[in-house]
Amino acid sequence: MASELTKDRLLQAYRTMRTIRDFEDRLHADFATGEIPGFVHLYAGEEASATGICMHLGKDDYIASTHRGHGHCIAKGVDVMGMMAEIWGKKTGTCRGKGGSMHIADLSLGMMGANGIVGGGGPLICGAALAMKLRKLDDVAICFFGDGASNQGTIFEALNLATVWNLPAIFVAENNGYAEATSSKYSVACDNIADRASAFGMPGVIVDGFDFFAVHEAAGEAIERARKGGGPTLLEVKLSRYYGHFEGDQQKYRAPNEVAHIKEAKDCLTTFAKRVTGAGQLTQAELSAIDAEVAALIEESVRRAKSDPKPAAADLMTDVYVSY
Amino acid sequence: MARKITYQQAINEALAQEMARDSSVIVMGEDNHGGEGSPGEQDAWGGVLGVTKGLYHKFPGRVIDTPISESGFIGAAIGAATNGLRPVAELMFVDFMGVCFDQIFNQAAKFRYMFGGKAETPVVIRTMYGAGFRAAAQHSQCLYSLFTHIPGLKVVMPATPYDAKGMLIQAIRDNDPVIFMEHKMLYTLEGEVPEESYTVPFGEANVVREGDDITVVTLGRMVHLADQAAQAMQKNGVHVEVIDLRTTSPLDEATVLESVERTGRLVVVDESNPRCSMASDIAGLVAQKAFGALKAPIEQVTAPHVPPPFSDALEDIYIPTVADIQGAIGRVMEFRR
Amino acid sequence: MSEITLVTMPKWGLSMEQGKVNCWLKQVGDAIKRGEEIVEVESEKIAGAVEAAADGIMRRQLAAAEDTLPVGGLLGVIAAADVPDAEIDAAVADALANFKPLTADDESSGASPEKIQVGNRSIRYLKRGEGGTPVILIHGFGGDLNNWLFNHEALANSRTVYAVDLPGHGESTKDVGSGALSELADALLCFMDAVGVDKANLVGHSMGAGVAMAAAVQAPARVESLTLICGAGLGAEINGDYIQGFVGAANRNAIKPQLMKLFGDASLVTRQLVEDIMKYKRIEGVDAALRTLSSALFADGRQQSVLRDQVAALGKPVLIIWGEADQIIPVAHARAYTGKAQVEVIAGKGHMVQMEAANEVNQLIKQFLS
Amino acid sequence: MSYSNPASVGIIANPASGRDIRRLTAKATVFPTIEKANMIQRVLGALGAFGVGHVMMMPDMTGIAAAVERAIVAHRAEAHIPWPAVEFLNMDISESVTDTFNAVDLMVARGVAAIVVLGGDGTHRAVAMRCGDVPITTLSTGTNNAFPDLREATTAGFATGLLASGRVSRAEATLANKRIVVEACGRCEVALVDVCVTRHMHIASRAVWQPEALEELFVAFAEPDSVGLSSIAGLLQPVRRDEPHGLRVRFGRAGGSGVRRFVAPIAPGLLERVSVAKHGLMRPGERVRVVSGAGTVAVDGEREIEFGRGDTVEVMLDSNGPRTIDVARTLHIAATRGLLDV
Repeated sequence: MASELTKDRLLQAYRTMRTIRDFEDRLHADFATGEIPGFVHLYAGEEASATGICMHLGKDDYIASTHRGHGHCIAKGVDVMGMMAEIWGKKTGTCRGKGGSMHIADLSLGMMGANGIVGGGGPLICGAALAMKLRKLDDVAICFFGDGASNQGTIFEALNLATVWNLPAIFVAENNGYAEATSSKYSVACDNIADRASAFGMPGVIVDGFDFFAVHEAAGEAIERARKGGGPTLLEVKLSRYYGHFEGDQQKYRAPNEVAHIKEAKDCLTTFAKRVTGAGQLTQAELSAIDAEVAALIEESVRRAKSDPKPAAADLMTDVYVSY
Repeated sequence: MARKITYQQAINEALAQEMARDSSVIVMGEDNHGGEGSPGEQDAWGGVLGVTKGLYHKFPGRVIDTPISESGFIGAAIGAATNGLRPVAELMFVDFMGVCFDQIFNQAAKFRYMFGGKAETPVVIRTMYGAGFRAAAQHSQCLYSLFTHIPGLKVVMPATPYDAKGMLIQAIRDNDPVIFMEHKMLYTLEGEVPEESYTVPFGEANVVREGDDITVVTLGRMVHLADQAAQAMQKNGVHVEVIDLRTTSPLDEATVLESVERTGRLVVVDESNPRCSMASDIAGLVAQKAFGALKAPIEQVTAPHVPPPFSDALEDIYIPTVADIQGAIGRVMEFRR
Repeated sequence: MSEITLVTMPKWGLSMEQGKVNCWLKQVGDAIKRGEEIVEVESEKIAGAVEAAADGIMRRQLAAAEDTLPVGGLLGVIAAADVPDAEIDAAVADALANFKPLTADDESSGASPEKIQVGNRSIRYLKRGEGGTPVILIHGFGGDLNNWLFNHEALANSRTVYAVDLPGHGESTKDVGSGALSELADALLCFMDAVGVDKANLVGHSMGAGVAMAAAVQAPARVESLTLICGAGLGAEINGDYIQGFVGAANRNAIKPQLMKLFGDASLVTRQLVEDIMKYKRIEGVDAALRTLSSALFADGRQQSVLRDQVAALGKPVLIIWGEADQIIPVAHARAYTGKAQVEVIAGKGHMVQMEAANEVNQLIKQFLS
Repeated sequence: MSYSNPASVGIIANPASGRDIRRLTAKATVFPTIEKANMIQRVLGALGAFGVGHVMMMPDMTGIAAAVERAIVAHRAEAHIPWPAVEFLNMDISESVTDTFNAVDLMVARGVAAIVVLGGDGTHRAVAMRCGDVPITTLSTGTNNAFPDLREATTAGFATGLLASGRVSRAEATLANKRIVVEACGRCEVALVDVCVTRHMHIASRAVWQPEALEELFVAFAEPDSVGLSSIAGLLQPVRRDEPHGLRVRFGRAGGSGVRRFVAPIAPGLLERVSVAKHGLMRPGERVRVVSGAGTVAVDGEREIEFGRGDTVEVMLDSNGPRTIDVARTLHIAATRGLLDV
């Protein structure tokens, strides 16, 4: 079986999902005060996807993310302190204050970057995967993209290349139902993004993105297959975002109780906790301990981000080229 | 003294030498070998004009043909460059940048800055440019100024076989994304090229001809036309300094400014369209930084602001000529306040 | 017609296809002695003077200053005073009518450099002429066989003359090993084995003179004579700034002031010469070779191998030629040789004296060898 | 011959079928939304040919209903044999199995003559739990099902039309089916094909494809030519759908004493070695208690119930499965009696 979920792994899964949730909830609150600059797109609600997938990955595996990238970063192991500082525009940030929320990256961890261009990551992931294949590594490269990006030509080109070159690449379509303010029911002609897989000669799978276990298992199979040289997979994860497209979006395009209903019925953290405690795998006390640790971590990250220095004027001119 | 080979052979040799030297160098593009998946011959083409011919058999598995899918494979080359390879991707005609520019200017060019200096993207995008092939509006443009506009890209356009080899080797070893522009009319140009490997540094213009009367700044194929014009002017006693920029990013401002400070006169020759061009850029640079030295208005010799036409009758007047350049030199020399 | 001598555009080096007349040094009507410089011409790479091939009067000048002529093109006519004008005009007409510019085929049929495997290295050399004990021309630090452009053909009219690219130079393999003179001398001796030369007259310039001396010390029986031009190995002093500047220069602007130190007349440093040096320096392995050589031979701005006493002890015939204005190795070294030697110092010329005063140097060497 | 105005027919097409992890772990087909909509159009054409005037259809949010709606407009424009009026049921959509339950409840309440089901074993199971004695026409969407027919929708619609129009009687056109009822942790589920106790701790992606996870298997019928878990039983001892009993299979460890090893197609294209310790008949009405550690119960190939150590799992076979239309027999009757003459 692809990857056994031992107690430690279950704790790790919960910690990751909780960290993402608290990170995003905190940004939501802080953004409202006007202190955080720029565009911020929050991942709250989708935690099971990033977590269930990235738990199969090591630092040499690559992921390409989206504008809604905080969850992928955290799940891939990017330092939370650095991320928070980056989003606050500080020199201590992951990208020294030059990237911001939409461009957090850490190539040393295989995190190719959140991406401000919808669908921008597909071709890049093909390249990372091509490098793995030519270098005879058993790493995999994962492209996270949304239902909006699923209609971009770059994604079609990348899906085609991945099969043509039989790449160790997984395309994870995180279908949260809305591309900005437009429903995927309108914009995705075939409704199920996974259906497009057959046209590109790869398996297409739909998985419940609220269910960590479902995502983890399906991703495990796809990743193992890719590592063995079995080729690419299109994994459609059906999920929902709790907050707007960006912070400040009032989400008037959604049904009045849509988000509340989803939170009530499907929330990935709640269902995960219920399942693992119900099955006797973890205790509520263990989960509560993680909750407390994560809360402290996020609090500390904000405290530091607020007090850390901004980049100096001279930093404007650096890091354009390796040498020029 | 050294052996003479063509511009095209020089590029092929640079690729072969770098691929032999460094196993992380790969070549990819549309029909870079040709015949992939077909019942016939492999390496059937070796590139649309045969520039990469022979590499396929020399370096098994490292010359990769791609679908006609520029966003996909140019992006893949960029992605591979972040993961240990040094891809040389071929964008067959620079005009095709329209279908993959995002991957070049929003991804490759930005990684290093956006990621706080932690990314290196050693990718080379080789691309063919320029008019003269009767290839019309979508296969004849120069477009280097569009790339030059983007911080994070290096943009180079060798004018000679010698520079083609040395600058391509430099481009492959360079750790930044490099747009390597090859003028299609230069492929058959012969010139002395050392057999050994060497690099020509970026940001160093080539003074093709020294002279103290007037400076002609040019690039790419126009270097040869400008030099012919200069040679002809010499008979009239006008000593023209011809500067081949070689790279537009980085730009060797010092050589241009030093020359104009000395000559006081400038003609810029650029095969591209005139608006927001290298011609206007160089003219602006000199007007700003060497204004005091100027004895006459700057002249620009460029294509007109129209797309490259098809008919030879039109294309021949679209492309700047030696006579155009001589005319401009003459006007600048004759200028009196 | 034997008393009519045509002066034509010379061919200095294989790549020269045309030359420009800089200025006439003799005017129509001037009496001229054989070997005298009569006109200064300039190729892309170098400027130099054309010497008279015969005694006589300058009867015609067919090219004016600033004119560019193909190689072989008629520059002027020298003839005795009593040759009628009509005969001279006929000769000119004949020459102009029958002139054919050199084609690529002619070039390839002429002497062209070859490469030979010597140990682990490929050594490039150019052989001209036939007969006698061969002469081997050995260039200096950072140079190559083209440094002998104005000498090679002149010296080869009656004997076999080789010009070589030392390891690390020209188109020879760039590996210089330890960089010691003895190692370069070894390579030279092995080259002689490879081309079947048992014994040779060695003509060395600068570092090449040091190599020649080291070869004589290592294998005295294989060296007939030594011609040392602005030679290394005769004393400790050397212009360390030049060496460092040459090695360190990464672009045209940095190398040019260094190259200007090589000539008495700095205007001889043409754009093309600078470009050629930069092309050489960009070749893979050259930088490492130059650094190895400079630290092995010229560490701290001092010559590390002074061989003059050892060479003096051999008692070989030695000719020492120096440019009086040499800024690289002090002209005082010319007189510092402790053995018996013919010493010639040429006024106004610099380190590249064999180029700047080619005719004079050629005459000295020819006389010395005969 | 004249017939009374035919009753309505229901159509349930499961939007989720044909996309689960078996696309990845096996060689199961992706079954596209558009093809489901195409199948429905073929059914509508056949029903229309028999004068069925009204069809109730379950709505969905993945585009099946939308595609059918578009097709209806296009068909009307072409206007040859009319299709039945299609009513999309007015109901909330939860994008879960609840939608199927609600739709079937509405169809049954409004007296449909039959329900055409497009889906896999799981869809048919869900319909069977609510359809009572309304007969169902089974259509497999995909390659990995044991219960529904893998057949062309046109002929299935044909047979359904013959039944709905009264040309062939319910007694002649339909068959009874067995089922297995499973109770565990206070939950009760119904299987049409098989119930499998597995060692998987979590429901996760539902499908079962790893032979080492199998503990015990109960099947209502066992066809050696089927695919899925029931094929294991079929290859041990075939049991027809019309036989009263089922089969029980206990898995063992490879190399254990008396353990049989053989290859079975447990998913499309997935031929795995299975190790069977023993097997025996399962009598109707007999309650069987499974003793096991923690794990999950898979019903018709999908993990549905997680149970812990000490929880009990009980299964029982009965003959209260749904009535299904026998397409081959119905059309055979129609042919031999000339029911298709116009």
